Amino acid sequence: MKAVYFAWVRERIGKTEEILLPPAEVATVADLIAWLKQKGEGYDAAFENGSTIRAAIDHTHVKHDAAIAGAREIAFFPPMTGG
Amino acid sequence: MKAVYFAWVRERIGKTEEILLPPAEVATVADLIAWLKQKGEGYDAAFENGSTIRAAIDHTHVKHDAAIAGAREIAFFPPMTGG
Amino acid sequence: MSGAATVRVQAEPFDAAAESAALTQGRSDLGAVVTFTGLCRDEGGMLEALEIEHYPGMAEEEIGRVVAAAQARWPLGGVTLIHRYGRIAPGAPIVLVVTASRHRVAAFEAASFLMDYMKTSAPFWKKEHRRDGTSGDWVEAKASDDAAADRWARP
Amino acid sequence: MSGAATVRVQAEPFDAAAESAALTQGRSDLGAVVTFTGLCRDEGGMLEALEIEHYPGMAEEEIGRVVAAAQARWPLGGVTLIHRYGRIAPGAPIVLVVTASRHRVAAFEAASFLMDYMKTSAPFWKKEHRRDGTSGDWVEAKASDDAAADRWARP
Repeated sequence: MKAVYFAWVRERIGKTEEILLPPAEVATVADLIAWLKQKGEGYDAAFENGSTIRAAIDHTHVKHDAAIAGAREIAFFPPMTGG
Repeated sequence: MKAVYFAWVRERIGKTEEILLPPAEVATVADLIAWLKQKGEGYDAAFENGSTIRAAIDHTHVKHDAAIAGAREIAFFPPMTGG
Repeated sequence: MSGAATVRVQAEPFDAAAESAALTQGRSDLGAVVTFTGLCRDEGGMLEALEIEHYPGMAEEEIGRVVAAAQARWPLGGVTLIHRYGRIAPGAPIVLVVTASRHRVAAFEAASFLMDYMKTSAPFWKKEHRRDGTSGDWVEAKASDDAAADRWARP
Repeated sequence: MSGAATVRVQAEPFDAAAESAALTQGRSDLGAVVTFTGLCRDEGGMLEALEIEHYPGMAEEEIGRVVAAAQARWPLGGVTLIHRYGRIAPGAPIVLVVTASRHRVAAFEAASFLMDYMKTSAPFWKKEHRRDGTSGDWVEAKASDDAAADRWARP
């Protein structure tokens, strides 16, 4: 599964994208965030208020209880400020 | 006092404007409409549903109970359809 | 934020883009510009043209009063309102509203307010000229337009 | 009334007048065209530029979904939505919405709806570059924008 990061989530993690291979028990977006937070300081800072971070699976907004099974691309980003 | 007429009020009366010299007991817009209705068929047709006709005194919308004393120009017209 | 107001009543067509550009030219404090253009519909091919009659003098004054009410109610950086009269062909523009503000809600609401009051308060009347050559009717005022204007009345 | 939809995400400036003209060209069934242009404010002279980041692919898809929702809700004769990314100077345009319909209420409401959802749902993020040379902050999302979008939720 490819992960992509935007705005200050990207800046804190220090990369724009990467391939993630989480263990099988990581089933939801919330599980994935918890798993990512343990990968290092940047991840911990990016997800320090994990519930405010938005996620999208394959270009569609999802809630944190969404299953990640079958996802090709998962994105994490702050609340949007376009328009 | 000058009277001016617009749209189908103008068409039914058959003139765009005229000088009116109503008697002293004609005090309000409603009085003036009642007085005009007796001036002829065209006036009667223009004001047959008198309450729907709009009036303006000196370029400002007024209700039918408004006094006409001091008016330089009084206008009668159907509900507006601009925009 | 006090802004310029432009009100014009004219027979000639207007250039919506130029009017909008004039309002924002050299400004960097504006975040939102809304333009509304009202066009003449052909009503399913029935209409040859609209003839718009107006009350010269009062039309400009009444539009000015409506614009002043909008300026008092929303923080507008500028507002332009142009209404045409005379013969208008289907597809041609009749009325233009441009509102500029720091934020979008003020610009949207003020433009919508201005159009609702243009419909119910500005002294203009439309007569239809039909393609079949018959003299058309005067367009009737719609209760829905009165209702739209009434929603802006303060409680 | 089914109309064309145009969605573009681009770095280049757009021509609001040309986009609006393209939507109404050759049509005589449209009575109302609303355009909304969102501009970069200089925030009292503090701002040098905005840097707009977006999620390529999802941005176009999400705007397309919002446009489809507007088309399902209002009878639109046409709708155009363009959002820029990259470095934007104060006074320059960021986003354009054009809606056309037979009647003004549909055009106004659809344009307002589209902007509310552009703010809260389209994957764009703004970073401030300040005149004093410091690296500015990411613009924070506003609760008022969420509230504006929520008012369109059906009961």
